[in-house]
Amino acid sequence: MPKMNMVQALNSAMDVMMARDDNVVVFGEDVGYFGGVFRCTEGLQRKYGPDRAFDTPIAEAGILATAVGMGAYGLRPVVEIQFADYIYPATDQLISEAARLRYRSAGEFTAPITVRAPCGGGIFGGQTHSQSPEAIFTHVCGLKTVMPSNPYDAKGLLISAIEDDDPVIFLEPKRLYNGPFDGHHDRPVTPWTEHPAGDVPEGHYRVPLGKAAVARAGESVTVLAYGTMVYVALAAVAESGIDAEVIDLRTLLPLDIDTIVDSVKKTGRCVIVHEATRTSGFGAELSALVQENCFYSLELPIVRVTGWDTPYPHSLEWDYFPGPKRVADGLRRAVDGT
Amino acid sequence: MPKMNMVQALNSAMDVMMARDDNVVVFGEDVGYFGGVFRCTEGLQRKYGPDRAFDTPIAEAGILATAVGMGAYGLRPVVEIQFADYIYPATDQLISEAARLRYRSAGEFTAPITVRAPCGGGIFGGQTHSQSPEAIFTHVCGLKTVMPSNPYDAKGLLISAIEDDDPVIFLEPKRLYNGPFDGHHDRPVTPWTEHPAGDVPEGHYRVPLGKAAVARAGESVTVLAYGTMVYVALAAVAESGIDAEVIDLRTLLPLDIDTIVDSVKKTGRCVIVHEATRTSGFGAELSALVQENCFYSLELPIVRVTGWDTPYPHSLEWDYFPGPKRVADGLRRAVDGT
Amino acid sequence: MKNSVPLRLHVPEPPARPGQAPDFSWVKVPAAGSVSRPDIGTDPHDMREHAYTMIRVLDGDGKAVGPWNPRLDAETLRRGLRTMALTRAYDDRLFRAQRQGKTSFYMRCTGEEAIGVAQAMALDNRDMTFPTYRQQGLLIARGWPLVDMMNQVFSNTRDRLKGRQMPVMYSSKAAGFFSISGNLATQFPQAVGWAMASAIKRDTRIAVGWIGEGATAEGDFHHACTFASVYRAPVILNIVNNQYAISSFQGIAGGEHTTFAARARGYGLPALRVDGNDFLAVHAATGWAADRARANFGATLIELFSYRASAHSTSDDPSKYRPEDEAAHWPLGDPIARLKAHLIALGEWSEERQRQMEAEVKEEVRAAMREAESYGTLGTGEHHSPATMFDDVFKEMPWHLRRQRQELGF
Amino acid sequence: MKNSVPLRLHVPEPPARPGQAPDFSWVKVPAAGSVSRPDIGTDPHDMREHAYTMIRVLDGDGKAVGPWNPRLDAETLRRGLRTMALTRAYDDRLFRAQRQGKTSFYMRCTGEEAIGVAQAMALDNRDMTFPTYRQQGLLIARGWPLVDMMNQVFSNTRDRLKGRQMPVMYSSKAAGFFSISGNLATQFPQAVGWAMASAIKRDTRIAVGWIGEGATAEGDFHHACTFASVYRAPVILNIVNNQYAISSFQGIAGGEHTTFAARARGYGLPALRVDGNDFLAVHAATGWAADRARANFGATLIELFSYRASAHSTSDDPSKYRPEDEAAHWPLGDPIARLKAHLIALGEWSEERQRQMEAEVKEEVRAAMREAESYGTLGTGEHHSPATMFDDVFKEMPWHLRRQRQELGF
Ligand SMILES: Cc1ncc(C[n+]2csc(CCOP(=O)(O)OP(=O)(O)O)c2C)c(N)n1
Ligand SMILES: Cc1ncc(C[n+]2csc(CCOP(=O)(O)OP(=O)(O)O)c2C)c(N)n1
Ligand SMILES: [Mg+2]
Ligand SMILES: [Mg+2]
Repeated sequence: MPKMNMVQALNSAMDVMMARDDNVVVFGEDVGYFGGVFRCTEGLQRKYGPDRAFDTPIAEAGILATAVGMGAYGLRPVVEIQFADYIYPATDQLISEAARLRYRSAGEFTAPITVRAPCGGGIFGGQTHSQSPEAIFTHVCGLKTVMPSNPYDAKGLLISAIEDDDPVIFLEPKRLYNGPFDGHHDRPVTPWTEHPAGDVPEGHYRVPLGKAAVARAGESVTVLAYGTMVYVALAAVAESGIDAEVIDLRTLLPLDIDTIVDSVKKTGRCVIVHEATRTSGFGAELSALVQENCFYSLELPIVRVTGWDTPYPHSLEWDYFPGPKRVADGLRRAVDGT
Repeated sequence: MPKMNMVQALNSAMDVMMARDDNVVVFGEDVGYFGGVFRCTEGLQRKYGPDRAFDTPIAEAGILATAVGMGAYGLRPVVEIQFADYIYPATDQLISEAARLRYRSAGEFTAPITVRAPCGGGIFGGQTHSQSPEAIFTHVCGLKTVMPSNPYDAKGLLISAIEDDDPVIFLEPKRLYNGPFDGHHDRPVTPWTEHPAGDVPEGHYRVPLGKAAVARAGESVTVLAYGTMVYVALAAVAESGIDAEVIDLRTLLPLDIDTIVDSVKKTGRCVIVHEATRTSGFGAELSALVQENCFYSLELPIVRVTGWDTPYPHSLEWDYFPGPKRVADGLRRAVDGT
Repeated sequence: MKNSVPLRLHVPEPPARPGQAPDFSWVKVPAAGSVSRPDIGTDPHDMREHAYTMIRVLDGDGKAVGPWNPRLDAETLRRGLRTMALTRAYDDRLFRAQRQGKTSFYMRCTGEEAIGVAQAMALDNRDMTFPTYRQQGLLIARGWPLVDMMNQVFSNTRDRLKGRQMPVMYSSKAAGFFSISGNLATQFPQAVGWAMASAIKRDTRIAVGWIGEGATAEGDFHHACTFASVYRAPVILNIVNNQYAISSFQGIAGGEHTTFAARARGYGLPALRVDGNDFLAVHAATGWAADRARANFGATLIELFSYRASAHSTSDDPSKYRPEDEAAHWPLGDPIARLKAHLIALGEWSEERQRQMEAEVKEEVRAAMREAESYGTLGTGEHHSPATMFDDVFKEMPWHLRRQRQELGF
Repeated sequence: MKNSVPLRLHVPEPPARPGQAPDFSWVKVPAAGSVSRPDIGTDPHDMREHAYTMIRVLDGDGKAVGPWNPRLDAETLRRGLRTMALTRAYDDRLFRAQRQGKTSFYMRCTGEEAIGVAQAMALDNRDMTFPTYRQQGLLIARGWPLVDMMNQVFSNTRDRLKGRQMPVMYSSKAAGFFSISGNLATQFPQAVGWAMASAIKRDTRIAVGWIGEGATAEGDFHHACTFASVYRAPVILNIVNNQYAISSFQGIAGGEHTTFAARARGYGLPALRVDGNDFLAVHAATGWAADRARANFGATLIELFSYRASAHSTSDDPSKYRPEDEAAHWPLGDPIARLKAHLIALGEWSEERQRQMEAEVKEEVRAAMREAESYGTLGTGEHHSPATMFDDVFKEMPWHLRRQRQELGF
């Protein structure tokens, strides 16, 4: 089985889908000849021609709007927003158009669009190259939101997203492009080539949307995480010696509620981890759902470990990033209440 | 004391501030000569001249962007977004600019902007004249979010918002413009003139941001509500006979956590009500905060009564709207767990 | 500082407000037939003056003159006239229906009927349209059943949109009529995207978008023009300049210093500025742009110069911001009256036949109304089951929506 | 259907890719001095050709010719030359510093120095600027301390922005330099808002905004032009066309079918298209636009035609998308070399003095570098306390941020 990093896996997913379905088109800023600033679309223009993989003007709203029009025609646009921090200009086309089209036309018109965007910090990108805006999209009915944590899932989830007939926000933790970064920024990252999840089949396969994965089975506390935070949580578990069950949500909406509820009912404790700012982050919804569904099983308060409610600062990013130490503290608080 | 409905109270707040501070300017679509589609800015252009109260091109992003520039100059722009549903084109200027300016310039430049927008359903406005997008703004660090529930508060809060040196999203429940609508759409609404909160002083006064109000004291369950839902909750309390404490949050961010925690610790039960869609709505954050701060006092699960996770439908809006019956059911569930 | 006169903010003011005499002296009306008709392959730079003049075909005597005369046969002209009259009758009836409490809201296109109708007739029925709420004429011209349109306006049991959309937010894939959005301008770049898709698939169908002059201020307008220019998309981009955006006259949208057609100049796109109340001019300009797009010469921006003769909507009262009698002073007349005069001048029509035809269309509307009302109105409250509220958010309903539907009792 | 040739999508391609010979044959370069200089009050329509030509003052022999010659004295010219050289030396040193691991990121304006420097010199120091990340020349020309700029690039203990912003995202209210945003284009309509405020307050200061040709595709550009035109705002809107947006050539931004200056035509704004590597032309055009704004004639759109001689940023490798030696073939030369040749032609400068001056500016940068490094670099990790991370989110810190600061241990 070939070894791929996450960039190669994403590239392979688009390659496979463009080969299978000539309604799949890929476009965005610098994605054509150059292959994207993170190289995710490298080679696609050469292979499929400039009218199936092309550069766009710098107008995220224009990218989404034309994608909606193409979707109405019958294409399956896969667009790249260069950084998730730059998706805001497209908010109206996403919320008022892509997410609403099926509903307002009672199914006559749909928006089978996949919006790829690198998210998360850890590259000294400051406040405009580090954000994790997933919570906003999960509040918008009609949008699905996905965040993979490894190459195998990334390819399988992206294929499912492209085949999905509804708009999917596909957020790619850029710190995971090259390896399972666990928050220890002072240590080298093991490359995906040396990680089992770096084994990625060449061809077509799916990882279904709406299904979480248990990254680590455990008994004493449930950790709900996604993206980079999965590896930070695993590191925190190893370092704290707490027997936690770490759930990689993979899809935030629709959420795999059963996997979550079963685990929390078993452990009676819950820690929610995300990199995004805390207030009204997706952790709030997870916390609300857990207490609504597992109230009688909870032995201690649900703990949220998240990014602070500040912009992502450049020089202080490692004080902002919810690293293994902060997550380990959260685990302890969740387990013994201190 | 003069009687005012909410439109008159908001108009009075702007009038008072424009008279006191000639750095206050008011603009937006149709707000100049015409005085706004809901008449909130009526007479201001006549009184203060076209360069302090004027119509703008239809470009919400342009309205916010020019407001940011004016704020950097030293003005205090008060802009109107005709419907909260149309604020999305301005998302980037709000999130990436207005909310970030103080932080990224370490206080050199600020955005003392007030963004007024009517929100909420109940006027058969369909999905694009009914939305309550408050949750999105509460997730954005650097923004304050306010929603008044009566004329007295509306004026006092708007004055505080205009005087505030940070950007404030000021959401006006349009169903409350004329009276304390309680969700009984089949009954006439008592006008504000016959309601104590319709007594509004002519002059300058403040209702502080960040302070909730107890709309009704009670012992058996805490209801967290804001905007129209305050009156729906009061109706539900009256009709269910449950001795609930109804808290009108007034400001969502910064939140008055102490008032909430004190009440829930007293009642041991909590119902959260909002009109916005449920998933990742502000109710999720409220639920998470209550369980983090009141875990050991909670006797039963926190209940959320909200709009459904669908667009606001035109003909079915009263099936969408979380009315007194649904809130009363929520109260019962919160009190006896059934 | 070199020059220190105090700066001033210029806030555009319309020529006349309520109580003042209507003033359209600023409207320059070139003689019918005076504007040249360039070849469809013309370099936009070589036809730049077409952004500043006005293409007109019908002269004061009802004659069709000049190079833009589309030379339509009498039968086609009569169909155009009847369709415009039908559109107006439909509007007037539904406006009344709203006043009678049968629905929540309505918007008329009175005075702008030539736009939707002539353009639909100049296009191929398979071309895809991305209209605003004021192009009901498109649907009617394409023969879409009035009853189906009324069902939408009434949100009744037969409303294909299941009562979800506000009145007039029609959608008909079969008629090539894109779902109307309540959010202004969003459809304009979507039309460009549809056209790009058609080009990517080596299709022959083009896309056509409409936007109001007020909404051209939105970023979406800029994105539409930019993408249309960059990819030479086969699309027609129509700006309907009816002089008003609710209460704001066109100067607030940027009409004081140049024309809206001139926006095209900035993108290297060809522009046609057209008398929007001249059925023949609208038809001819649309045909020219369609031929240009089909021949892979790319997009055309058309400004349709017209006047919003009625209120913005049933929620609006224009007497609050413009002279009561302003409509009567509009220099470009009424599209129906002008086409009628032309047919009469041709000897192909008469006052008598006009009265007869107007009676027919009124009866057609009345009949449709009777049927639509039999399926219910918003007023009577017969509509789709609340259970349908949870459909179509996604293709498959996820667990959280199923649970919410149960909460509602379904 | 009438015409059924299959449609095609046009995707712009640059004249040359890596491995191919650079090709600038498409660049039309009018003779220096050949463009007229209209009165500042001229109706934009009467100077429309200025959007399509190119204002140039320095001819091939280093002579300043024509009506746009700003007739600057030798002292001013030498100051301009030195400031451009200082800007380049600053860029080169900090580019190296990033390579040495002293900071995370850097962006040079190599080849575009005339823009920031000449424009700053043509403006009043109290005019407010809204730059992009490529106008560091503005700050340097206004005499802002290099050390302070370096402190920001190093996010060190003396960084006034407390290490919050990525390198080069300067902010200096004292220098009339607006906080640079990582989000493209947002500052452009903000500049218009600042100008509107200045007009509302009957002030005399104008605003000046910059945007890259790539970013003109954002809606913000359209909003800036629309509001500037509608309210006749006292603002100068500069488009820096350096031919590239990261890997995308200007055709992807809409430069194939017309000039970027031509965007102004759509709004009825005056446009000046300028040789951006000609210090005198840039100075003169900026002065003209400033005088026009101060005299209440409103906004001017200026296209500064230049070339991004270096990589987009330290993260970029241009050899992946354009010919390695393309810069050497740029027809408009280098702004420093051209001004130097002019001064020498005037007998006001010499190769010897140039060498001397270049040594001086290098030393000035080296000295500033020593001092800045003494306050720490991102590499050495001396920076503001983590406690400061929670300041300035709001004017007063709300309870939830105080709690989070405690959680972090402060
Ligand atoms: C994004 C957005 N902003 C504001 C509105 C509110 N609104 C509805 S119609 C209208 C005026 C539109 O004028 P114009 O574009 O000229 O079209 P017309 O009504 O004249 O046909 C406004 C401001 C909206 N629907 N969408
Ligand atoms: C809204 C937004 N979208 C995308 C980006 C990523 N980005 C940074 S610079 C750049 C290219 C800008 O090109 P141009 O406007 O021509 O300016 P130049 O770099 O040439 O000076 C892009 C796409 C961004 N910073 N902001
Ligand atoms: Mg209009
Ligand atoms: Mg550029």
